[in-house]
Amino acid sequence: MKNYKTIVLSNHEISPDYFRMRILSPGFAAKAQPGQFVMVRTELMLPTMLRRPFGIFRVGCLPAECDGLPPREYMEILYKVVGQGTKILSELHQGDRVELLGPLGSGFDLGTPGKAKLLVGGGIGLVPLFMLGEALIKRGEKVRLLMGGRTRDDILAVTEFERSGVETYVSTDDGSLGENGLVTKVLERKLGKHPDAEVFACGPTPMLSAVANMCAAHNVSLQVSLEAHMACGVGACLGCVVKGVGHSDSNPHYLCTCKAGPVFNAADLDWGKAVVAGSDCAGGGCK
Amino acid sequence: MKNYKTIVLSNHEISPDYFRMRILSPGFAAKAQPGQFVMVRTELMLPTMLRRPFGIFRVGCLPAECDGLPPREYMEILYKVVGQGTKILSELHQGDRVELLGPLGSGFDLGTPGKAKLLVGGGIGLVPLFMLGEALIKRGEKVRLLMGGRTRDDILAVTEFERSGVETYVSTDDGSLGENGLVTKVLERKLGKHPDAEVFACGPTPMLSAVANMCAAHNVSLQVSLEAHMACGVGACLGCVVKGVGHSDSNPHYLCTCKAGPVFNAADLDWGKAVVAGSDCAGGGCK
Amino acid sequence: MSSHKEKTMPVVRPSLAVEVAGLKLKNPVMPASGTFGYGEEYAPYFDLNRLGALVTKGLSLNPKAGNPTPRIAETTSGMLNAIGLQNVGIDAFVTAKVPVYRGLQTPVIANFFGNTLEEYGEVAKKLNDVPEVNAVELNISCPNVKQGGIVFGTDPSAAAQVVALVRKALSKPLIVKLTPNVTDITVIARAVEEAGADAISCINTITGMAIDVKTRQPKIANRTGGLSGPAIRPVAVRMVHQVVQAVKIPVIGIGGIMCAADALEFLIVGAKAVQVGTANFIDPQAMLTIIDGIEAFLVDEGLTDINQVIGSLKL
Amino acid sequence: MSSHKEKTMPVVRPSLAVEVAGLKLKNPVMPASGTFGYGEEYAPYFDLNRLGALVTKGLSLNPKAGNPTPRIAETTSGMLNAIGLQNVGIDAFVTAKVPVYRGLQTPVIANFFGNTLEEYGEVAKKLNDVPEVNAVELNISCPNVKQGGIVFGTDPSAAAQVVALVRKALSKPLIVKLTPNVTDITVIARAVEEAGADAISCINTITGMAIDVKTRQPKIANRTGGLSGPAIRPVAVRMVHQVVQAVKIPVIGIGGIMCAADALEFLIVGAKAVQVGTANFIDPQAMLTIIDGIEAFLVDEGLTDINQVIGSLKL
Ligand SMILES: Cc1cc2nc3c(=O)[nH]c(=O)nc-3n(C[C@H](O)[C@H](O)[C@H](O)COP(=O)(O)OP(=O)(O)OC[C@H]3O[C@@H](n4cnc5c(N)ncnc54)[C@H](O)[C@@H]3O)c2cc1C
Ligand SMILES: Cc1cc2nc3c(=O)[nH]c(=O)nc-3n(C[C@H](O)[C@H](O)[C@H](O)COP(=O)(O)OP(=O)(O)OC[C@H]3O[C@@H](n4cnc5c(N)ncnc54)[C@H](O)[C@@H]3O)c2cc1C
Ligand SMILES: Cc1cc2nc3c(=O)[nH]c(=O)nc-3n(C[C@H](O)[C@H](O)[C@H](O)COP(=O)(O)O)c2cc1C
Ligand SMILES: Cc1cc2nc3c(=O)[nH]c(=O)nc-3n(C[C@H](O)[C@H](O)[C@H](O)COP(=O)(O)O)c2cc1C
Ligand code: FES
Ligand code: FES
Repeated sequence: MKNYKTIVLSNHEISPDYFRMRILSPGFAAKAQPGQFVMVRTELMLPTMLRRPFGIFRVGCLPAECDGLPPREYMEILYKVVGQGTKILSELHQGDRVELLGPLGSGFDLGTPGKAKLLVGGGIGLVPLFMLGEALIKRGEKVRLLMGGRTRDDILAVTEFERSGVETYVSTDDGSLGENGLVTKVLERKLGKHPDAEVFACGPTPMLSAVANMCAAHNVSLQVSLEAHMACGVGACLGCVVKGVGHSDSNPHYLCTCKAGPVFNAADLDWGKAVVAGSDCAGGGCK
Repeated sequence: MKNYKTIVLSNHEISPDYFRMRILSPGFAAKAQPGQFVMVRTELMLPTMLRRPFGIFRVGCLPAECDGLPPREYMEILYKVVGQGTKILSELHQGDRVELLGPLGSGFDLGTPGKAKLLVGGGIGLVPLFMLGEALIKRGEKVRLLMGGRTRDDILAVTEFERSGVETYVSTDDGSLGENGLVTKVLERKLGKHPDAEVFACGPTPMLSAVANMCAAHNVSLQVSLEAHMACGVGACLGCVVKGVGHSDSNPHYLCTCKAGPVFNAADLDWGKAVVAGSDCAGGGCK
Repeated sequence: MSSHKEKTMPVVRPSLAVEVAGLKLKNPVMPASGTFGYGEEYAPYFDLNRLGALVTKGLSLNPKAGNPTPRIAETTSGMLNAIGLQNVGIDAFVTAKVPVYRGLQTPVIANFFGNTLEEYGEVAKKLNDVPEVNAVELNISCPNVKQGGIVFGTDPSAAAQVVALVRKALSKPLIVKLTPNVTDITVIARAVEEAGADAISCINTITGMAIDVKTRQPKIANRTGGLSGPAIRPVAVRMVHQVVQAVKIPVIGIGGIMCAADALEFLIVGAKAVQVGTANFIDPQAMLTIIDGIEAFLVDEGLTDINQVIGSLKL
Repeated sequence: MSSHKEKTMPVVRPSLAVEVAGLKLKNPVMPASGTFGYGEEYAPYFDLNRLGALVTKGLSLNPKAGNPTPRIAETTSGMLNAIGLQNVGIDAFVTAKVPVYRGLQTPVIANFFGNTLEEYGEVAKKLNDVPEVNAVELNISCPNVKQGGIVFGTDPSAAAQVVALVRKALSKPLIVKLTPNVTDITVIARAVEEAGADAISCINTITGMAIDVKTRQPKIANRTGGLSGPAIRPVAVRMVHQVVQAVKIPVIGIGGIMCAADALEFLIVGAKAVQVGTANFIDPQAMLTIIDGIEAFLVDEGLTDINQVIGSLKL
């Protein structure tokens, strides 16, 4: 982990309100584990001053032959514009200066070799699954991505998963792309076929709860990647805690999403209460 | 006066730390009087949220034949980077969005036709004098610009004044361009030659005080353009006042720089005390 | 999708009208005293009739010179001011400014203060006789003037005393404006309510200071000044929330409102109206944008009346 | 010009060393409690020995769970937090965290609080026995905990009582941290000075609130939280200035420091040292940049010692 004072290599809208930003980051790739995240801010000090957390989508290297410049290592984030901070990020251009803190947190455990791997992504939740898929494929695993979204615009980067060797199953709530229905419907079916599967999920809280219930019912292991409001990203502010299993008001057990997570074993979390409180905070704010 | 939500047409460094910004402003030229000013901010809300006041340097129109686009009316500011606000302005590019409030304030009175016109500019203080020179030349007057600066880098746009028909006399404190010495030395000489002259001055406070003393001694009329810290620019906040003649603590007489000024008859001001208090505020601040 | 939404939008526009202390306002947005001059300064930028009300610069018995300069300094997302309540005085106000209000279709609220208890009373009496002034806002909270509001606004009994005195001198709605520079604002709020205030407005500026590190001098001549702007909004929302819980009279929320969402925060915690201050300097049309934004919010949320938002806080 | 200047720069680097309540600090910059964990969290980003001192997260007698989530929300140039003083408790601190401090070349200041007077005393006694802890910072000011500091920090006699008690239990330097949520901070400052404080640090966060306009709920579960960050700096500078005038013991300035110039504002009004809080979140190396920036300022100004800047305010 390191604080990169670096620049944007590219920043494009890939679907309405979804952007993909490539950031110059020498030495980053070697350290980044699937499921880890970064904290990003613009160099310019803004009234929205806190860094924003984003999953690491992928890492790579722009080869010299592309444009004659020396090879450049980069990392990429995929993000949805939901509030002021992401709005401002979406307006950055190639060459604009950003600061990147990371890689942070603890990522996915690759699980038991040979067991079927089911990755479940809801909308922008697919982000941390790409590098996970790559790592599992590299280990020779059979990897399936069940990708859900409200509508076709929320289905991102599926061909990229396929190119890396992941089998993908798309579903949308409105049937505008792939199967009609919730991603959990697809998961239920797959769990039927692969009773020994290991599941890795990231997406909105209601989806994660449903997936957790389903995996518990099927008695399969589940790792989830969570979101929480963060200030520091390094375990110092204690702003990002989630309730661990056994948590109660009298005997509290909190875990830092930024350090113990963002990836948790579902079994370690207290799913009784909403794990992630009040995550709908995209509302309001000056334009 | 109007609030333009508009864009930057160009923004270049013309001398170390001095920038020239051209802003799209349809209909502005027809209303702008020599000596008036504008309040500028970036569209993005920044922690430096107040608008910054700048003199109107010149107005014009980019003709269609330049690039095939329709003709575009613009106004220009010339500014020195002294603090955070001007730093951020200096980093804007063509097409970046800015807001421009103006033209504001009351400008120069063109004086009595036929009397010799001496414009005295100190550094960035030359800004409001360009349109004044143009207007006087148009009326058939003989106009001389005495332009002073600390060093050659502080002498700006002199050839532009000459092209408009103004006779220019440059002096620098270190002799690196033009005459060696203060601009007031040149003024003293000119006042000797033109005892009926009318003087128009803009520059740092010590220069203005010296010019005011000199003009009083020679009994020639003087108009000065002042600076003050401003919040609103329209006479609403009362932040920008200067002491009028006859001001005393018991019988105060304050004038708004943004409304009664920025151009004042020197005779209306209280030169006993510093007219403009504490104008050295470029210090400090995060980078 | 959104164009489809627009087509099915109700033709009836939502109602923004609110009532504060007997004043009927067409919408809950008005300028904060001292940031909008006497109104005329902003008349070139929009039709003042669009405002819920107009609030004047603070008035005193005699003309007041205010503080030496510099009077303002910018801070991070805020500004300090120590204008020192410069104003033309109540008599010049009546002869020079009030005539402008005659054609106005929006209520005028005169903000005022005094250096002594008696002065407060005298200004109140004079304002009571001006028909163009529909209500008064009593400033017991300005931190800039040494002999001024500070004593009254930070002490519950002094606050009650001045409010009671003014109350007697007035037959118009009386809004009392509170200072945030206190340990417990609810104590002061209850004191002024009991003393006869018809409404409370809060907050005034928070006392602050900024230093020019090169010259080692305070950035404003008065040394300290009042902090305003978006920096103080969370403090203002908290205090308005507290005061709404503490009193029965209506509360007008003030502090750092820059956009419609900011205004809505105050309305949601229970303010019946809001005042916009520093934002006017940054965008002379800020209040129009806020009014339009509140209306758009109601439409988006499928609401028909702003009163459905006021006090809708879910705890 | 500037390159010429550099050539004639003195080879001797200016001294940044200060002394606060008997602690010798190599420079006046330290983290603010609760924003730097126990120190180890930021160790990967720089050598902690560069700091003037290290200040721990607030400690209590028993482990403390803190508040429900969300605990933080961003506001304009500031943030609200209601962590609720979650901490491992004094015993776990001693066994798990203190060993890390053994090799450290910089003094460790343990911040602590209690829910009752007795608890304050007990924690103080325990801290007195930990040799790795060079001084303590007594938090009587946290606005987040209902039974916590708020009572002590806003009432002069309660503040004096807890300080006197802790003073008795301790033979180490005692820094008392004040809350800004009071009408007159100098009253509290004098009370804690008389009760035996060796130094004062201020300010803690200002109580604030933010509302999610869509859900109509407070943005943090605890409803209100403490406002920190550059938004509050002018209030902090003002209060530090006031406290410096009011007491003879040294003052540590806290509140919204983001860069060297901000830190210098506090030093110029008379703070002997500063604490940096929220800035650590925005830039984990903020304190290094500030230390280097203060040194650069001294060089630029031709000064040789930071003590030439402390209290250099010109009025
Ligand atoms: C570990 C982690 C990984 C994430 N990965 C991605 C990703 O790959 N792509 C993506 O689009 N989004 C991701 N998010 C969510 C993303 O951080 C938020 O959408 C973003 O911070 C919103 O910022 P804003 O200023 O646009 O919204 P605003 O609502 O204006 O933000 C206000 C404050 O709330 C915080 N906040 C708001 N929503 C969230 C949220 N859902 N999670 C955490 N903090 C939030 C912001 O960080 C900010 O401090 C991730 C969050 C976490 C914790
Ligand atoms: C009527 C008028 C016309 C001006 N014309 C020009 C011009 O043509 N070119 C030019 O370069 N400058 C001009 N100035 C000065 C210019 O406004 C300041 O240099 C600029 O505001 C500094 O902003 P900053 O953020 O970089 O500096 P900072 O010092 O960081 O600014 C902090 C605050 O102080 C105010 N401030 C700082 N210096 C001044 C100053 N000298 N005058 C007024 N306010 C100040 C800023 O507006 C801001 O509110 C003019 C000022 C006035 C009042
Ligand atoms: C320049 C300026 C002048 C002010 N003058 C007055 C005044 O005369 N009377 C008063 O009651 N409040 C005065 N205030 C306080 C504002 O009315 C308002 O309470 C405060 O600025 C907070 O709101 P804001 O953050 O929206 O600016 C003034 C504020 C500013 C910035
Ligand atoms: C997340 C967070 C946690 C904090 N925890 C504590 C604490 O445990 N004890 C304490 O005395 N102050 C605590 N504070 C207050 C800070 O130490 C500091 O006084 C305040 O944040 C103002 O400084 P800043 O503006 O530089 O952040 C905390 C502040 C924040 C933001
Ligand atoms: S974000 Fe600060 S502890 Fe996790
Ligand atoms: S700048 Fe507001 S009155 Fe002049």
